Amino acid sequence: MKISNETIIEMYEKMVKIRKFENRALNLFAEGQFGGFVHLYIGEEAVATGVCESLREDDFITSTHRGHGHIIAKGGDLKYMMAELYGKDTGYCKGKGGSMHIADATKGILGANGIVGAGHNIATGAALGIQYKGTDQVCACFFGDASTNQSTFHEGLNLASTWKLPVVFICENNGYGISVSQARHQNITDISQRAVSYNIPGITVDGNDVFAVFEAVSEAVARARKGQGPTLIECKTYRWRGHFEGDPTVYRPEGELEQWKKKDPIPRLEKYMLENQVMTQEEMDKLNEKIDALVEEAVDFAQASKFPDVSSAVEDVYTDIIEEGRSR
Amino acid sequence: MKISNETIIEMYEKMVKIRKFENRALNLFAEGQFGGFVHLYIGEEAVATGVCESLREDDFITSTHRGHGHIIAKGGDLKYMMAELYGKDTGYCKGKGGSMHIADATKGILGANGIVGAGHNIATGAALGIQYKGTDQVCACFFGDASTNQSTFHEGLNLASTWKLPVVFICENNGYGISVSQARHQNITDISQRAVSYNIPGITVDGNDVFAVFEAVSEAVARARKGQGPTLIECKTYRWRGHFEGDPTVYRPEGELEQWKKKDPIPRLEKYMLENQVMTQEEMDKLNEKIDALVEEAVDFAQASKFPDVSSAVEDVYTDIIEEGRSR
Amino acid sequence: MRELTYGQGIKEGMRIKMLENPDVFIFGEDVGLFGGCFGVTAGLFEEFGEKRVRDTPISEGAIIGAAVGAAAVGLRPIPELMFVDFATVGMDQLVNQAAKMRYMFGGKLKLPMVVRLPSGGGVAAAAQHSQSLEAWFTHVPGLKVVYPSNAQDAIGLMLSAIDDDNPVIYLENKTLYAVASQVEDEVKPIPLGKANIKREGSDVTIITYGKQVYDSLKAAEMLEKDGIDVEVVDLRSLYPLDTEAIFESVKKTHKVVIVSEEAKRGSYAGEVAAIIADECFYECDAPIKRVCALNTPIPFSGNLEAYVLPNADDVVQAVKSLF
Amino acid sequence: MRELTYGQGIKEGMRIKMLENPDVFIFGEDVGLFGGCFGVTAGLFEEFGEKRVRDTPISEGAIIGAAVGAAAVGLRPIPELMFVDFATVGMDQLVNQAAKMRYMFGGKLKLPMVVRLPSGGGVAAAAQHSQSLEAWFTHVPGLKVVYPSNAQDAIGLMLSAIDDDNPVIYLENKTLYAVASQVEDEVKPIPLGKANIKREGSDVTIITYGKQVYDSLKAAEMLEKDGIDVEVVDLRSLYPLDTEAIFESVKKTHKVVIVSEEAKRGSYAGEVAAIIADECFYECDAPIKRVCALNTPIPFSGNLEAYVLPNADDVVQAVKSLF
Ligand SMILES: Cc1ncc(C[n+]2csc(CCOP(=O)(O)OP(=O)(O)O)c2C)c(N)n1
Ligand SMILES: Cc1ncc(C[n+]2csc(CCOP(=O)(O)OP(=O)(O)O)c2C)c(N)n1
Ligand SMILES: [Mg+2]
Ligand SMILES: [Mg+2]
Repeated sequence: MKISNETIIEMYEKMVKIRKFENRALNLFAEGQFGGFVHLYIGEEAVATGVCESLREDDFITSTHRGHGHIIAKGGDLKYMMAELYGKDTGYCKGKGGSMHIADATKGILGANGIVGAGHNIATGAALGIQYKGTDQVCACFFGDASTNQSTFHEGLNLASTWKLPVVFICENNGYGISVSQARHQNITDISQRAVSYNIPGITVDGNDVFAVFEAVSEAVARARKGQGPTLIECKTYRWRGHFEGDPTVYRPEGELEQWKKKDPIPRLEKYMLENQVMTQEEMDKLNEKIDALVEEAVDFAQASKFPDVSSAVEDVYTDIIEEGRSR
Repeated sequence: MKISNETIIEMYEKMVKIRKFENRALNLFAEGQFGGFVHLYIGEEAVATGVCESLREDDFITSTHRGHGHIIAKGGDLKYMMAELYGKDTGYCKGKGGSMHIADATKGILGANGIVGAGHNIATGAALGIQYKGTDQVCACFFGDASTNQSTFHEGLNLASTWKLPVVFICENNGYGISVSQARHQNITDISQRAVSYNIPGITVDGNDVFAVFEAVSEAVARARKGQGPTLIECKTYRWRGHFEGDPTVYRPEGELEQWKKKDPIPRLEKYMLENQVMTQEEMDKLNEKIDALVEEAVDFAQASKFPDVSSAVEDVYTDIIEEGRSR
Repeated sequence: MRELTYGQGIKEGMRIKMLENPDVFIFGEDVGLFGGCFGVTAGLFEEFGEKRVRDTPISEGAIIGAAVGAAAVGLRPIPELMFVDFATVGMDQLVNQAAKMRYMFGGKLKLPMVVRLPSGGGVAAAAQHSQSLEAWFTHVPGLKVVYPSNAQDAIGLMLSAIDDDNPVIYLENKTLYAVASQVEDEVKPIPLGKANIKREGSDVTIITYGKQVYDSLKAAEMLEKDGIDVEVVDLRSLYPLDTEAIFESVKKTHKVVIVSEEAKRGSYAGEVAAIIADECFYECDAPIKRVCALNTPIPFSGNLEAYVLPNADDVVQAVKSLF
Repeated sequence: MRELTYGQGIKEGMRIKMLENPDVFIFGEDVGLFGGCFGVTAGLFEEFGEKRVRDTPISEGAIIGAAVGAAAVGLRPIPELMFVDFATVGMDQLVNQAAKMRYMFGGKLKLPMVVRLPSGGGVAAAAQHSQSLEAWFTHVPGLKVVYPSNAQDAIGLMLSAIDDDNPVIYLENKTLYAVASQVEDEVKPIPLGKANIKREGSDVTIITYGKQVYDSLKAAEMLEKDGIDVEVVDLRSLYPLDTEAIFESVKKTHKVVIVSEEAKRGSYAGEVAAIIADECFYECDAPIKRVCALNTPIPFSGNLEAYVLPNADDVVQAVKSLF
């Protein structure tokens, strides 16, 4: 598959954006600038990027608790994301959602989700909606290795395969569900094998190779658009940080993280771009600076924004009913 | 595998017992002798029989809404079963359960169940209990083809395979979940394929061939007893009656039932027994009469029994609390 | 006027909206050719085809979850579960997704969906097929909950529920499906949150809904003979709740009995009692009574089930205890 | 006496029984080496080994369902879900299996299991990790429900819960895990169904449990300055419920405020109010008040969450409204 330079640069930009956003969030959280559960995507950038680059703007995604990367790759705005981490009024969810619930319907982002596995059925439902309306959109569904043991994985893939729905299931196999390694949470090594249960294509790719992800997903997306049904794609990768910020990661074998850091998807792509004259070092540096500025702009925006007025707490439960507040 | 004549005769007896019990229940229900949801096992007798014949008395089973056959095959007493269908005080559940909830802990029968798929996790839990206690018992889990789309199928098989629990999963593939044919409820033909998702043995057998069932399950039971974990066994069969008594079965293609009636597991076994001198026709006739008498005895017992006193309605919710009754 | 059964009413409500709006569609277990476990969708498959009346595999989580996804991308699904008891399997999708998504996302999404859930006992279906679980749903911010008692309300509430941009739990009592009643030729939508005074009276207010409307009306007739003049309020909509109608009635009668088929402990009937005990306390001159099912699972045997479920006699007794 | 945190109390209760009875064991997500999401099981894995403190895959249905199966064959499992919010995923196993099996089977089986469910908000965990769902569990015949507020009760209730032959829902408030309190050297089992009078008073009764015990005691102190003498009842056990203790207190004070962290609509607090409004009506001389969370999902942002959850000021205001 020939991938255009434009596409490669776009992917590079997304990956760096994710990395820098996450690194900044990490520091801000450590400084106590905001609280809550924050699950970072560092190390896994090639997955979200390769997937979302295969999608159109009018396609949908469902995300997870570890959603920042997916949202950035699908076109989410760093400002509104950062403001949401801060719980500010200007955030994507007006401060009601926080890190685990960022959504942007205008970009087809059906939301991060705090329930492990919730996306499997929601993505399937979105794909049902697409099929019903007869458009050629698709929905990509992100989920972790450990979520493939959840009830919803089976429910969603079964329904999607039975009805040949346009959904692409993306398993981000980072080897762990919190502290439990894959070998201890399931009896298989390649999760793509589970495609057999639904008689759909299942494929395992190197999740740190953005080209491999992009190619596999592009093919699956093409199948889905043509009405040929879902695909299960497993991307093997690794999370560099703890499960959430604050996790002491006692469960990691010594040296494991270091091994994976050597497979960092970003320098790997940089090397390719330099070798193949996709970008010069100078251009890359410039792009990095631009992204640094974007991230700082996001932080400034978030910090300058106001916390939501408490009166807003009783809004948005329904489209038409505003609940009673504390004043009563 | 050499199967002794004694075993063959025992299996024949069980199959006939199930058939005659079910046919009698069918008539009694049609007469309006009792109500509720009654799901009959006619046509599928070889499955329950082949499975339970592979088990010891101290092994466990979980059953389904279509449980009569499983319970008879595991040694349930027709009298208490029939009394339960009538909702009588002498029934297995003192009239509280009815057809869908018959259980007999003394025989390892962990209960019929009205929730499709409930057995997958309960059987897995029983197997966890067995492994924990370190005995060499096993648990057999019965379930239908359509239940393999339920969340619990995946949860149960995943846990059982991960922990190598002594459970044998028995899929009774009768081609339908109520009115929905297998081709319309899942994208696969052989459900045994789903074993791949858990890296356990999966095998499909002719569910109308009691020997085939017995052999496959015996092997799986032996594996389980040795600590080698679960097996998924799919038994292809067919239910002769509607999903429940009263179902007009509009969804059946013409001729389908007739085709399957030709594969009736009972005459098939009779033919084998005669050809191989396991039993003479006379002996078989005698056995059939004996079973007729047993079934009639069960009906008499049920009819002669009393309905439970209403005061018992508030008992058995807890081991120690009796709830308030209507008198309050 | 014409006569329709409750089941036909539910169907008519769906059918009207399906004819009107191509985004409305039905799916669930055996809703197609089979016509639904209780026959409610019978004929719709033939009329609208498989695209709009679709059989699903047995996975309640997928049914509700797919409805959430489809609603999120702009459709108006009507998922059906066969029995409310099976909501336990799709509870996450209902409670953590459907009910909360709009709020979590800062109001930037709407989720129009109507979840049909056949409820209640009385058909010898035993503990796992006979529950009344309205108390769970009414406890969940983000859900609306309706429970019609007759064909006309079934239609009117269905029309409003389908038009609503929020998830609506539409509870149906399975013993009422075959019960016929008079229906206007052209039924108008009944706004969610409007109770219906089924019988005016001055001595005591019975607040109820669903099947217990009939038991309560029967009890009212029996009590009339004893000179007790009973007002019967059919809530129809459990959330939003028509507290205005309730308070008005209590202000008139000063005595309340709440009747529902739920297990009494933790019942929705208790919520109604609690609201009155707070906001209408000084209007009450007698204990606020609840008549509910006993605190047991529903037993199979007919006489046990009849004993556990509330009936008109129980209502009569409760009312009399206030005089 | 010694000082223990609430989390340590929960652990001590489990540890005592694990030492005493080899049939008691723990499983759940990350309960092993990781020590549990809130650190409650920390050290137990090292002490008892993987057989008795077992990490599970992420499938709440399998966790509860396996507990049911294991209990049915004679063990005494303690399954843990990370957050009560995830009970939605194992709801069928809890409600249709664990709670009903004994009854459906005519009393011929017992199911001893303790399901640990961390509850409540206040940690900026947003809508899907902050709920209080006791109203659901207390509505289900066949379940017992406890909710300790301090280390000593945590131990005592755990000892009784593990010894109980029925499924017990053991709710824990996650903001209390690190709160230390005095504990007797040897803690005795606390029978399920016994409330605890945390503060005696004569003017008004506050009925509460869990975290709101602290808010209520704080409110009582504030009210003392206004000359209102508050009695605070910590229910500890939500089912069975100590109605005797409640009625006795109401007979003394004639005024009641019920405080809980649940969404107000359909709350367990409402059930308590309903019981009083029926069985103790004539003893009340003022509206029965509830102080609960607002009827919204729990929002993320700190100030919104604080506004939605009830606090001592809200309790003070509710109490004052009665005078
Ligand atoms: C239903 C449910 N169960 C448990 C959790 C707690 N939890 C949050 S993330 C997580 C691990 C998820 O692992 P995986 O799916 O592999 O995704 P990863 O975190 O590795 O990206 C767990 C157990 C949850 N949020 N929802
Ligand atoms: C959770 C749940 N969903 C739906 C039902 C309704 N129901 C009862 S049996 C059945 C079909 C089951 O099909 P299968 O598993 O193939 O078993 P079979 O009846 O064919 O033996 C359905 C949908 C149920 N009892 N429980
Ligand atoms: Mg993972
Ligand atoms: Mg079947």
